[in-house]
Amino acid sequence: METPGAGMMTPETSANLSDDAAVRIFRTMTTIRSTEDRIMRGLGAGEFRMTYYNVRGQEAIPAAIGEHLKRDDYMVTTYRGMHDCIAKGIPLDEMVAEMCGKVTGTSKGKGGPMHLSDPQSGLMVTTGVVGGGLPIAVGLALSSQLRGTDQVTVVNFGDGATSIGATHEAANLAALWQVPLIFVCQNNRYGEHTAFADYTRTPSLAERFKGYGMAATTVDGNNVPEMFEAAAEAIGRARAGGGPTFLECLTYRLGGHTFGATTEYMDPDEFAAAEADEPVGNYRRWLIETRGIADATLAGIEAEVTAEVEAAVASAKASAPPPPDELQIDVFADPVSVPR
Amino acid sequence: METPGAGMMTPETSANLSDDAAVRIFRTMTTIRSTEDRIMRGLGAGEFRMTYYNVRGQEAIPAAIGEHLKRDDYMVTTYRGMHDCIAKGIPLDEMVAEMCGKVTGTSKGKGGPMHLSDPQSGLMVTTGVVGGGLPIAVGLALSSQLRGTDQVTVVNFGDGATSIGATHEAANLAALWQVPLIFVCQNNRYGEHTAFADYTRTPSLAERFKGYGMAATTVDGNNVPEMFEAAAEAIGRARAGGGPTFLECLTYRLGGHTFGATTEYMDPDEFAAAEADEPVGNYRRWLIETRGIADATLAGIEAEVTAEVEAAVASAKASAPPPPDELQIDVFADPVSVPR
Amino acid sequence: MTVTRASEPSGNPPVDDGDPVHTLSEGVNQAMDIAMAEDPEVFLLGEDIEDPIGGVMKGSKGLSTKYGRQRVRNTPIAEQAIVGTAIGASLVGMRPVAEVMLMDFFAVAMDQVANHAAKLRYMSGGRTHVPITIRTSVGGGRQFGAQHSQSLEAWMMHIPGLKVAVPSTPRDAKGLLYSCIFDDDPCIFMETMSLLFTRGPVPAGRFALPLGVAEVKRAGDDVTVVTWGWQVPEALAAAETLAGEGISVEVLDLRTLVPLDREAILASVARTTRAVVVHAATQFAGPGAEIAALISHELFGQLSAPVERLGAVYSPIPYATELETLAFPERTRIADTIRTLA
Amino acid sequence: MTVTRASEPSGNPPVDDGDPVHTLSEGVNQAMDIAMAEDPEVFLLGEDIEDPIGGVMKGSKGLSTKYGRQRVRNTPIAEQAIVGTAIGASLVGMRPVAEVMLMDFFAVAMDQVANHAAKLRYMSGGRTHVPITIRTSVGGGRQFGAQHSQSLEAWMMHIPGLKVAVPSTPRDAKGLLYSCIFDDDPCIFMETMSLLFTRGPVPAGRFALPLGVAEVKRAGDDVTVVTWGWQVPEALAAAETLAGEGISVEVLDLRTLVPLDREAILASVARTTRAVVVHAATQFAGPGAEIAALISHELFGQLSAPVERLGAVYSPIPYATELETLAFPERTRIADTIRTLA
Ligand SMILES: Cc1ncc(C[n+]2csc(CCOP(=O)(O)OP(=O)(O)O)c2C)c(N)n1
Ligand SMILES: Cc1ncc(C[n+]2csc(CCOP(=O)(O)OP(=O)(O)O)c2C)c(N)n1
Ligand SMILES: [Mg+2]
Ligand SMILES: [Mg+2]
Repeated sequence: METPGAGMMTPETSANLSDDAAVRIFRTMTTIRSTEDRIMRGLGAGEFRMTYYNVRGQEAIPAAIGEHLKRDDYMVTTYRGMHDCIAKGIPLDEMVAEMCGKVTGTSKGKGGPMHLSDPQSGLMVTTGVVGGGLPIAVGLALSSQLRGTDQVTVVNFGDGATSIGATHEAANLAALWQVPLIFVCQNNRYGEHTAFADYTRTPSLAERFKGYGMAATTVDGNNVPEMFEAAAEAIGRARAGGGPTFLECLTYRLGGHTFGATTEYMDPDEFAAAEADEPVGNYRRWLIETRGIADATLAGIEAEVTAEVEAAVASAKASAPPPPDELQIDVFADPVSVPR
Repeated sequence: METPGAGMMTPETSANLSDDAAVRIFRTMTTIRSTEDRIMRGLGAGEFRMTYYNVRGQEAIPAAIGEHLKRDDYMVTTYRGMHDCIAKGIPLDEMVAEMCGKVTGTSKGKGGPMHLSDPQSGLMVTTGVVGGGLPIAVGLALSSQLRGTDQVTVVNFGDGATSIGATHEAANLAALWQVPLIFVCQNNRYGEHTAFADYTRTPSLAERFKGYGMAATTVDGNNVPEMFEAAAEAIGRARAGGGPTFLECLTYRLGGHTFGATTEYMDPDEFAAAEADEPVGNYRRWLIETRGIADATLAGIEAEVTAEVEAAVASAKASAPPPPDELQIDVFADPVSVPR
Repeated sequence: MTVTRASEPSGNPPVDDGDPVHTLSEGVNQAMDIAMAEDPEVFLLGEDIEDPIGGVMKGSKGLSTKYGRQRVRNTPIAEQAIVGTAIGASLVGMRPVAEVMLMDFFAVAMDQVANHAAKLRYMSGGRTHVPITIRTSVGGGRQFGAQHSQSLEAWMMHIPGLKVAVPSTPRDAKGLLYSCIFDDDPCIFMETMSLLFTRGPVPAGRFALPLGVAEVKRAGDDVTVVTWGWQVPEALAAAETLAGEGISVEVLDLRTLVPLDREAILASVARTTRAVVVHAATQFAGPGAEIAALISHELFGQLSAPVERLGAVYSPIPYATELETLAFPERTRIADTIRTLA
Repeated sequence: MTVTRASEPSGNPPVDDGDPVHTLSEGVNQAMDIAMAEDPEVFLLGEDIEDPIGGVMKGSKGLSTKYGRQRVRNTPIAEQAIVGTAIGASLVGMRPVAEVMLMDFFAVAMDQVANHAAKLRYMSGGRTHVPITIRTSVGGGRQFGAQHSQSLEAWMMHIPGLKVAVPSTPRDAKGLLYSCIFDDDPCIFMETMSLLFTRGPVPAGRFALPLGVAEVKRAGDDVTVVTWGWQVPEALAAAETLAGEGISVEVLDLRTLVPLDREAILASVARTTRAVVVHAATQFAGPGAEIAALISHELFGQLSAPVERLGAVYSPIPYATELETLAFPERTRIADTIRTLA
């Protein structure tokens, strides 16, 4: 495979990316990375328990997209969506608390890591069903169109999700109605334990999605400036009423399907190459070498972020589990509707 | 729209179509047409009752395909599939009896017009669920691949069925596994009461299906020689292990969604043009004028067919409804498994 | 039709036979029309729902003409997209009314219905909720065959988070649908095809019926028939026949299965001490099982006879009329069953 | 574990504690291995079922290596295609074993399951049939959240034409799966995750258990617990506790829900006169409702107490352990319920 991120060193691709924006993106990527590192450390040490879907390697995608989103724009993501949630601005402490099943979590501990949502920050749905979020995203985008706002909706999903029916139905309908929706396919090369070439003969997902009559492009999802430009174009088009875009963001899953899962089916050389070129470190180098950002500035951000993450974990750990009487709350608005 | 069938007058398109084959195709098309005419007459006169899905205008597609199929090839179709069933060779009397809910029907009257099937003639499934037949067809085709036979499977479905998830999942899997399957999309321009352009922005279905990594072409489904050639190529490729093909067969539904249903949403000029160019009469003229087949030969076939159809209707009418004790037979192989 | 107000704590208005007469389909249409006029956030989506068709069962007739194609939207044949789109718009406060043409086709969309619509409020700890209504026609008794004749309310009842309404009269259809549209949780609204064009009084203007309130469609003392939808008129016909034989039958129309009017069921059966649960859904592991188990449990020792159930036989629905009429309950078999109890 | 042969008319072989010990997952694996060795028409398809993964729950471990990737086939993430492909191949005599990774994901494939697999034999008047097996893992009790913890056997039971097997021991898993694979109708085979790695004796070599034959997993005289799958060990633990209190509990493991061993249920409860139906599925409109209604009806007047039901509470399954443990039945609540009867 061509290594994602490799093209990043060409400065001309970063024309519209201001230093401020570049640094904000770095902060987001760093927050994602250090939250993951901290969670994995905690899991390893038995400090807390959860099924954790690692996002290492995919940080650049939501960080670059997030730079173009407003708080009231909508986002839908999947179980492997912690990076998306962070980029959309879910409060870190509430997010970690939810992943740990605590009452201060975004869902009072009743949803868990696969069901993070926080309408306040525009993160509307996290689903555990492959493809399940896409039709819902069409509806979120339609609401903006019907209400005449300039909000956009971003729906994140994996490469493997392109094989399932819901994805197809959503793409056709979004294109038909020209809703302001960006399909962000995070192509990390694997669907659970199956490689791309083992589940489709499609040469290019972007080409396939053009078939619905919508704009579609393939972008290096580990290349921040490229991701930034592609997101700007797609989101700009959607805001302007130009309809949906499919973005195939090439990246690589730097881990197994979940924390602790085997990687034996992954090509070791490919994995090593991707790890050597991992986006956070890569981007950090680029900021210093190409953009002339001071190492100290970045180090300062890293220190702040580490402290924020530590604080979030501490507050999650200090928080209580949901009380028993929460069991049948939130089934219906009206508890008396619950059958006895 | 360009009128289907219009291109048929060019003789060079019929190089491989022998006179015998051309006449057999005429007989099939005539059988389809006269069965439909007879059923509609019977329905109009209250002679029998059923929900009838008219096939007028789509006769050429299965007639031309059928010429390339062997009895042990498999076919799957939809509620609007009487023409496909006839072309695949379902006994006419059993088919009509089933449509009338009689015990001599293919399903003893328990399936009805939407569920015609006769494994003996290779007609494996008729489904009433849009898109439902396609995944099943992949399995039929896979069985031939696994068993190493040269059988092919043909799955018929409408243009509207291309919007539903099952169709997408089947296309991706068929291409991945290179099964001997021909996707026959009978594009009659309407999904129930909705026109093509009102349910998708896809410029070309054939282009869209190429996205799965399979051969795909658009063909004039009302042009017998063209249909014959396209089917030959697709079926030949499948038999030779070359994998699936998507055939978008352009045609026109010369009626409402069902017998007696409104056509008010259909463009009257378009409808009139298609009717003026309807495939059976059109093909008959072509056989005489371009292929020099004697009118008397065709008239003789028409007379025979009319008699066959009349006999089938008569035997269906003479047949009894299924007896009450059939109610819970065929639920399981073993009646004792049926819960009381 | 006798109507008691006993089972109507929430002030369920009485039937006024002076009300204008309409079909059940017109009742549905009125509820949507009024909801759309009252609230710009209400919109409709589904297959062939725009004029001139106005829905294959005519439920939305005239509404695209009146409110425009922005608010009455034809869709591709894609039920997952239809339901999912409704869910998404509802998450931000709109009130979509989606149509799934036939209940059998829910089978392609159950992930959106059961794993998303039903669960999002809970999975988000109440931060989001899904105020959608999904209308669907229910076949049966019309020779539509095995894939177009299923009553699948049991699937819906079993999934926590879904409300289920099944009107049996034009009046109930209007009042229940209006309440479903403005309910803050997902509602499955079942329109029985064989009742869609039956006529009855429908209150003019804004009219709401509370969800979870059964109605005694006929009062009686000897046996309670608990039923809904299609089987209500069948049960009423059986009751009429049996009245002539001196058997007094109460017909309780549940109208909604979730919420379930437990009190109305138990109050009636406690009085009659005999119950038959009748529905068009398959009897085995069907909706009637829950109700029969409930009655048998709560009224243990107070019943004069076992609770009988009458649902569709255990088989796919056959096509031939001669068999299909044997597959579903109907007035004569209901009457026969009641006789064995009384 | 006491085993009576009373409920085993079809010569269900006894447990021989000398049998080699394996996990339930190994029992599943052995059944498929033997079936594939015996019949070249048996093949497997599903997500990640090939080695080195061998299925995310390891059920097919080693089989792609042994039989090749023609007969053990990884698929895209497309459950409609997985089930539909199995159906198609089965129509012409093959015996596919499809895997749907988790039962919750049946929601995307119910059209193939309920409208096609279940109905094709009937709709074709017996000219075709669908000898497929669909294996699926069932979550619950593992903090997988609302979309990965559902037991949906009630959906399957309610659709005429589907058989449903739910083993609770490695031995039953092997014997039942083998029978499902060679059964001529569609079988849903549920593998309870929390039991997959429990160990027990498994007969070596070819081993079949008849479908539709319940097994008394523990004999008793005072109360019958009717249960299956996950809840069997919970019920046995409760029975053990109660034995110490002088309450003799019979634990009847249904093993299959369709066919339903009605005789075994009624025979046991007729003797004990008290019954509790326990399952992991949601209690409301759940599988236990059918069984409770059946017992209450058939043994009317012969019961010493109302039939109790214990299923999952009416709510999506919560994530936090502290709540999830309250959502499902378990030994202590089962024991408490039994005490109220005895
Ligand atoms: C409908 C459905 N089928 C199967 C699964 C099990 N599953 C969970 S994640 C996953 C792989 C998804 O791959 P991809 O879409 O590429 O996303 P990634 O995990 O790589 O981010 C599968 C098969 C599921 N959650 N939903
Ligand atoms: C899943 C599903 N949704 C809706 C329907 C109702 N329906 C029956 S036929 C039809 C139109 C199908 O159009 P097309 O695929 O073009 O086939 P045609 O009728 O034109 O042959 C619809 C929507 C159905 N049968 N199945
Ligand atoms: Mg992936
Ligand atoms: Mg069409």
